[in-house]
Amino acid sequence: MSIDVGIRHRFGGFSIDAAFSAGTGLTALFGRSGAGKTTLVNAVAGLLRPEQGRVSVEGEVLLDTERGIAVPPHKRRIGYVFQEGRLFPHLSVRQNLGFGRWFTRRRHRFGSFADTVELLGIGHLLERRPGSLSGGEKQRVAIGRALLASPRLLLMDEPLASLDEARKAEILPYIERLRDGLGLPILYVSHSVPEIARLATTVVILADGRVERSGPPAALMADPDLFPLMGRHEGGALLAARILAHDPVDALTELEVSGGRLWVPEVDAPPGTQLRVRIRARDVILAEAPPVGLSALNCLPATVVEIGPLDQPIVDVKLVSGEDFMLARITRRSLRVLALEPGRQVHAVLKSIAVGRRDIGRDEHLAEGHFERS
Amino acid sequence: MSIDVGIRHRFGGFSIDAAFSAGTGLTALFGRSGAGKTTLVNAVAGLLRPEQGRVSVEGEVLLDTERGIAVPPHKRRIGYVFQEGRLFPHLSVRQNLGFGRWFTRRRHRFGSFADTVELLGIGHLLERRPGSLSGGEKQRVAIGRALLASPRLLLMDEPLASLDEARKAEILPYIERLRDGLGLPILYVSHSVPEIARLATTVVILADGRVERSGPPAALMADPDLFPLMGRHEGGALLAARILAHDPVDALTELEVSGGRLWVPEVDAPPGTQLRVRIRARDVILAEAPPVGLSALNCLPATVVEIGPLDQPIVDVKLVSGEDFMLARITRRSLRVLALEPGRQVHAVLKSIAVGRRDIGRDEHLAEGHFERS
Amino acid sequence: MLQLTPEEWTAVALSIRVAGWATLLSLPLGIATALLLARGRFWGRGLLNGLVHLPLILPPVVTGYMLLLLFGRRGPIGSLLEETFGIVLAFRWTGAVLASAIMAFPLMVRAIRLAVEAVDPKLEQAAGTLGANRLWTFATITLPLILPGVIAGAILAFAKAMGEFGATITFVSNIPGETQTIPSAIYALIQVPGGEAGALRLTAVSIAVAMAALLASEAVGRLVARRIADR
Amino acid sequence: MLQLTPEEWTAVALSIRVAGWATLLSLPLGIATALLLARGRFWGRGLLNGLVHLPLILPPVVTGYMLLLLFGRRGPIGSLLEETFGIVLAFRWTGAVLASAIMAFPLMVRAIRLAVEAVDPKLEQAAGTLGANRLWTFATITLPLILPGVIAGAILAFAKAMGEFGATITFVSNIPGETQTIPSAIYALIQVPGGEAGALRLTAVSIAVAMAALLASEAVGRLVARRIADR
Amino acid sequence: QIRAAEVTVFAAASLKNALDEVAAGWQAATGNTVSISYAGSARLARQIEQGAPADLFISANTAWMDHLDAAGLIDRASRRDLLGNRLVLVAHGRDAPPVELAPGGDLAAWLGDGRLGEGRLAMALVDAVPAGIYGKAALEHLGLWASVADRTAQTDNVRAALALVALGEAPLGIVYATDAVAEDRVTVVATFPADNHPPIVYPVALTVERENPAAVDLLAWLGSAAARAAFEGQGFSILD
Ligand SMILES: Nc1ncnc2c1ncn2[C@@H]1O[C@H](COP(=O)(O)OP(=O)(O)OP(=O)(O)O)[C@@H](O)[C@H]1O
Ligand SMILES: Nc1ncnc2c1ncn2[C@@H]1O[C@H](COP(=O)(O)OP(=O)(O)OP(=O)(O)O)[C@@H](O)[C@H]1O
Ligand SMILES: [Mg+2]
Ligand SMILES: [Mg+2]
Repeated sequence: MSIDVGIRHRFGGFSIDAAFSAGTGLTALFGRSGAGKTTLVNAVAGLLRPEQGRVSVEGEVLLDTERGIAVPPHKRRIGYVFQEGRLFPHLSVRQNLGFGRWFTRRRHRFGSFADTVELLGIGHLLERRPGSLSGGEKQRVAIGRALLASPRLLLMDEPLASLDEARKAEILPYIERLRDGLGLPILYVSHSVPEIARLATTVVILADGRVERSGPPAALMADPDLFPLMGRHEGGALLAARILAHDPVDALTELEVSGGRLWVPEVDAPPGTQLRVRIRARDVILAEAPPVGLSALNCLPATVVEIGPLDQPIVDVKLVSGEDFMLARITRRSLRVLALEPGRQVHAVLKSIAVGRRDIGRDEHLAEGHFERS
Repeated sequence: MSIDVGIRHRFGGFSIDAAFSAGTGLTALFGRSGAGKTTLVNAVAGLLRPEQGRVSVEGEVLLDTERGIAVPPHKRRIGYVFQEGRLFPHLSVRQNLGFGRWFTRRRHRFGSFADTVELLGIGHLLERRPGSLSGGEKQRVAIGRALLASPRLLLMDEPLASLDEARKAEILPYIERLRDGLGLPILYVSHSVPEIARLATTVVILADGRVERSGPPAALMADPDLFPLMGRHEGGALLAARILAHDPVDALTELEVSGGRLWVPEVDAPPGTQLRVRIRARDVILAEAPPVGLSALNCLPATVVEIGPLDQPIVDVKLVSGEDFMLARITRRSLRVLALEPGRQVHAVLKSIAVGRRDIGRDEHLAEGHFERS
Repeated sequence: MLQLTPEEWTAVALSIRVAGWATLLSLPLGIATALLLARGRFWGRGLLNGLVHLPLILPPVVTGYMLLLLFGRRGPIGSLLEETFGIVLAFRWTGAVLASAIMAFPLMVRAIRLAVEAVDPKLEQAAGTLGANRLWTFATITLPLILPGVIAGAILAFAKAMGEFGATITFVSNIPGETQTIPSAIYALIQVPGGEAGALRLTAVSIAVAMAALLASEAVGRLVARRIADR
Repeated sequence: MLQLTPEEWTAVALSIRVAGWATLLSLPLGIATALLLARGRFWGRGLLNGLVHLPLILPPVVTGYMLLLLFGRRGPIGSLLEETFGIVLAFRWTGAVLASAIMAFPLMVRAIRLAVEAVDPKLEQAAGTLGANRLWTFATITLPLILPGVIAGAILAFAKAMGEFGATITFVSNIPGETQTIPSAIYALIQVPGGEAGALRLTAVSIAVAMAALLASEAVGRLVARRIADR
Repeated sequence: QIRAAEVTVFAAASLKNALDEVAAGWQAATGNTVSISYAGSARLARQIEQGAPADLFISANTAWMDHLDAAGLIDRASRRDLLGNRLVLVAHGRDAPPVELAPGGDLAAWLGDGRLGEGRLAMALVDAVPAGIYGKAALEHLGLWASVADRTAQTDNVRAALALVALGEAPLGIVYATDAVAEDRVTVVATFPADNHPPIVYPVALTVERENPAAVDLLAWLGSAAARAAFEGQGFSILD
């Protein structure tokens, strides 16, 4: 196990008692405001000394209150992107970025200064002081600072919260590269389901200081119970997929999923690459027969396995398509009109472009999730 | 005109030269990180004294550098939810919330303390000091503090950025009530297109200190040029709609739009209410004929009027349906398969549930937008 | 050992009274000066700053002598005060208050000024947007936030006033019951043989009083600091 | 008017030297003490705090006398220093440095301590997560952030040292060229009728020197503060 | 006036012990009260110049009394020399052998036994404080000043000089006889002949601006037998 965390701590009116383990990859901490996410992350970083707890990263015990072990923060080699920036006001942006590099052994270093600056679009700010930066600029510098310390574990507390979509779209693939290319374990706090769906290897859902659920994102995202927490329109299935071929003419990529084939907007990876594809329940249309004359390109045969509670105006229909589960959200009326019931054969219709760039992530890990889930 | 802003100012490497007017309602400032949104808002609040500029709110001139007028901030009666909280560290949450109320004449007051606290879910924090609040808790207190000062203009700089979806969903309708019920003009900075689409009466798009576009959200959201800025999957049309009837059995509401009728998840408002409905381009499927046996309930006849640049793998097809423009995003392949071209009659197919709670806003103003656009 | 003579007790009581008033009376002016120096952008800021520091730089005798020249009964300010308000400072305990206050002023101002400079103007701006004018903002935001500095400044001033000797004895002489503070009494005692024991006792009392004040101020300071700490 | 005698020039030079060294040498200890008092949680914190303030509370003569008792050639510390390091303080300008430093110490410590208390520990934590140990964190984060306080403390100490008289003359007496600082010279002048003019000249020089130091420190302080201000 | 019934005396600080005793006697005898401000003569004289409420001034030297006299601030008719004092050479330790004061030569030679050694001669400020002024005059008279001029340790008051000798910081010091009497850590090794230096006198006078008639009475009391006994008890000589 890559990260192993268990802490118990009490503030005035709030108590946290949470434990989780996560393999390599990115572990997303998800939960409502005040659920204890930052508290947990602080304990991992060593900034909070919990009353009781154990933290280990890649086998090295960083905290064990019972055995009296508490590695000080500066020896943990944990990069932390704080929720509130915490840039050093007296240092220039360049000095802020370089701060951690100073203390990093050469052999541990990764990522070049120039590349990071380029990626984050902060090249023009290098000589400025943090005081006059805009909110998003501060956040980007904070990300760069943590990355350039070349940590062996990265903690990110809502790192993209105040960035614009375009900037997010630039940074997300970079985080993927860190996760997969470098194998850097990441603990990632976010309220954004698209981000988590795209990035997470493991999702830990916190509520009121307790771990309510944890597991591979595919399982959690497809769990209608959790829809209220995530915002209903974000729930859905995560499918493991493999690139079959590219169609350069239409700029589409054909994927193989267990239930058939999908055409999605071109993915920049060679055939054979394993991907994860998020299919939102809201995007899935169910049809009695494969439709014709429709702009929606994808149609997967599927079987209804379960129908969500009928007292809701909107119903989540669980399908199985190949080996994968999928979800479709439809109105109660459509359910009636199509006379859906468990066992019924249907076709799941999906627009290609419903699968956006941010719904497709590279993934070596999802396969594991697959096995755990079944 | 309700708000009239024009400022020119230069920092070291950045210069802003922006002017916009907005009627009543909510004016959204939209733009990339570092575009100058906070700078503009600061000038309106009186915290930044621009080199040159004019600010007037509801006819009252607050700033006019030429005439040497500069009303001090405390006389402007402008509530400001800062991007970084700025809670008073030495006061309890209760005292923070009550701070502005002190200085507000009784006849100007609106909103009760208890209701605001309840809405923001900060009742259990009242005796705490801001220092130990979580990120989202701080943000909620900051919102409450600005609201309880009963301002005549509200500035909100990314007020919901670090809140979870569920909390956002609770606060958004409240902001609508402020906008419509109280007629409180609001200047709202956000990176979130769903928020803007739902709330904005006017959208001002800033880029590099200049106003790139401004106008009613319907027009801007449907402008493919702006898709990159907004994140492609958020663009689409805003339709003015009116509630026709409710279907309590299926918990659906029937809306009338200029091109036909739409079934959407039940809207909590009496028949006749004017609404705005956002139809994302990504959710619209084009069909040659009205499809059958499909779970998608809505189908509007439409005419293709324009087809976006064909060198892109994904094409935005502009439709007219009734008096309204709509957008559909489809693959180039579908375009070819369906042989779409301007003038062609098609059917726009849309799932009911693709129109989520956050896509439907109350609206007295969109009608205006309608006229301006044509 | 703490068997003080009545005269010594008088000196102790007087010292506390003088130091207390000196601290109290100079506090508002100290805060105002600190604010001016920290925030003001006016011509003569440097001059004011220098003036405030003068008593620190000058040997106390010189300060005392200058006070005597200015505030003495024959001095320009002293005679004015006496004529118009009937206030006599020279050779009165009130004069001792003035002397201690002036000697302690630079310490007080520095402490408060440092605190003012540490206040984030963004918070004051926030108070402004909530409708508080400058005065209210000062009372509800700035003042509470600089309180630790104010307390530190006050305690420094009090301690300094308790120990002040040179300027006081030069300005208001050493009249028992009126202007003889602990340091003056100690001085008189060590000018003659056999006075050391008395000097020692007075020193002990002086330390005790100042320490009590110090401890109290620390306790209050911590309390205040804890309330403020945005951590 | 500024026609000083050679002897007076010597006193001026000596005063600057003494005040300069007193400030410089006590600075590290002042910072350390301020850190201890602001951050430390140890038994005896109150005692240390009291001890630091003592020179402020005590009449300077008493402080000087105590220094004499401890650091004189016959004093326990004085004799130890002389035997082991060959350092003699009594009747030397080095003794004047010690006396001024001790008298100025409470002022310096208070200023620095206020600055330390204003540092946000969250920034130090952030430095920790980036791999900086306590020492590095201090050097790269804490120290730069408290610099305005350090400068304020240093200038207070320098000014105080320039004006210090009572403790210095009691401890190291008045030896022209060795321990006769400006205040001693001024004191001597105003003890005799008609010495005022001379005293005035020296006072003017003293003010000029201290003001120059003050202005310089203000300038540096502003520069530093501007760099730090996270506004 | 603050205390109508109270006589305010400004007196040189070295008189404290004796004068406190005399004042107590007068208060007991007359029922009047007296309040005495002890400080250096220079300070007191300047304060009288600035209108201090003193009825009676006792200075430790003639210079400041002359100064006030010239300024017309004292009742010239009431001025008289009240007390005299002697200047002594003290050495550290209980039983240092006495020395013979003889003019001429080097201080070390003068002492004959190298007692000053590397040490310093403690004195009050030789240009400012009366005891120092007298001491320097005496040494000059004996032709010794040149040899000790840069070996002195001068203090702001004579008691501080005494303390240096008492603590052994300085082996020798020049102080008043009255100071040396009660300090058992020093030995008087020589007494300077009175003609070696200007006369050490403590002049007394009523101020012109005195407001309390009882001051005249107190001035008279200073010459009484009881007062004499008290002054002599502290080692002062009575001059008139
Ligand atoms: N020092 C403290 N004293 C009392 N309560 C505290 C303290 N620190 C944190 N809390 C409380 O613990 C809870 C969890 O805080 P935490 O910062 O971990 O929340 P979070 O999950 O990060 O929330 P957000 O998404 O809003 O940042 C909050 O309710 C907070 O008020
Ligand atoms: N005092 C200043 N000196 C120099 N540049 C400044 C100053 N204040 C702001 N800027 C720059 O002006 C630009 C606009 O800043 P502003 O805070 O208005 O951005 P913003 O649109 O609010 O961005 P964000 O979404 O990241 O908060 C930024 O590039 C910022 O660095
Ligand atoms: Mg948090
Ligand atoms: Mg901003």
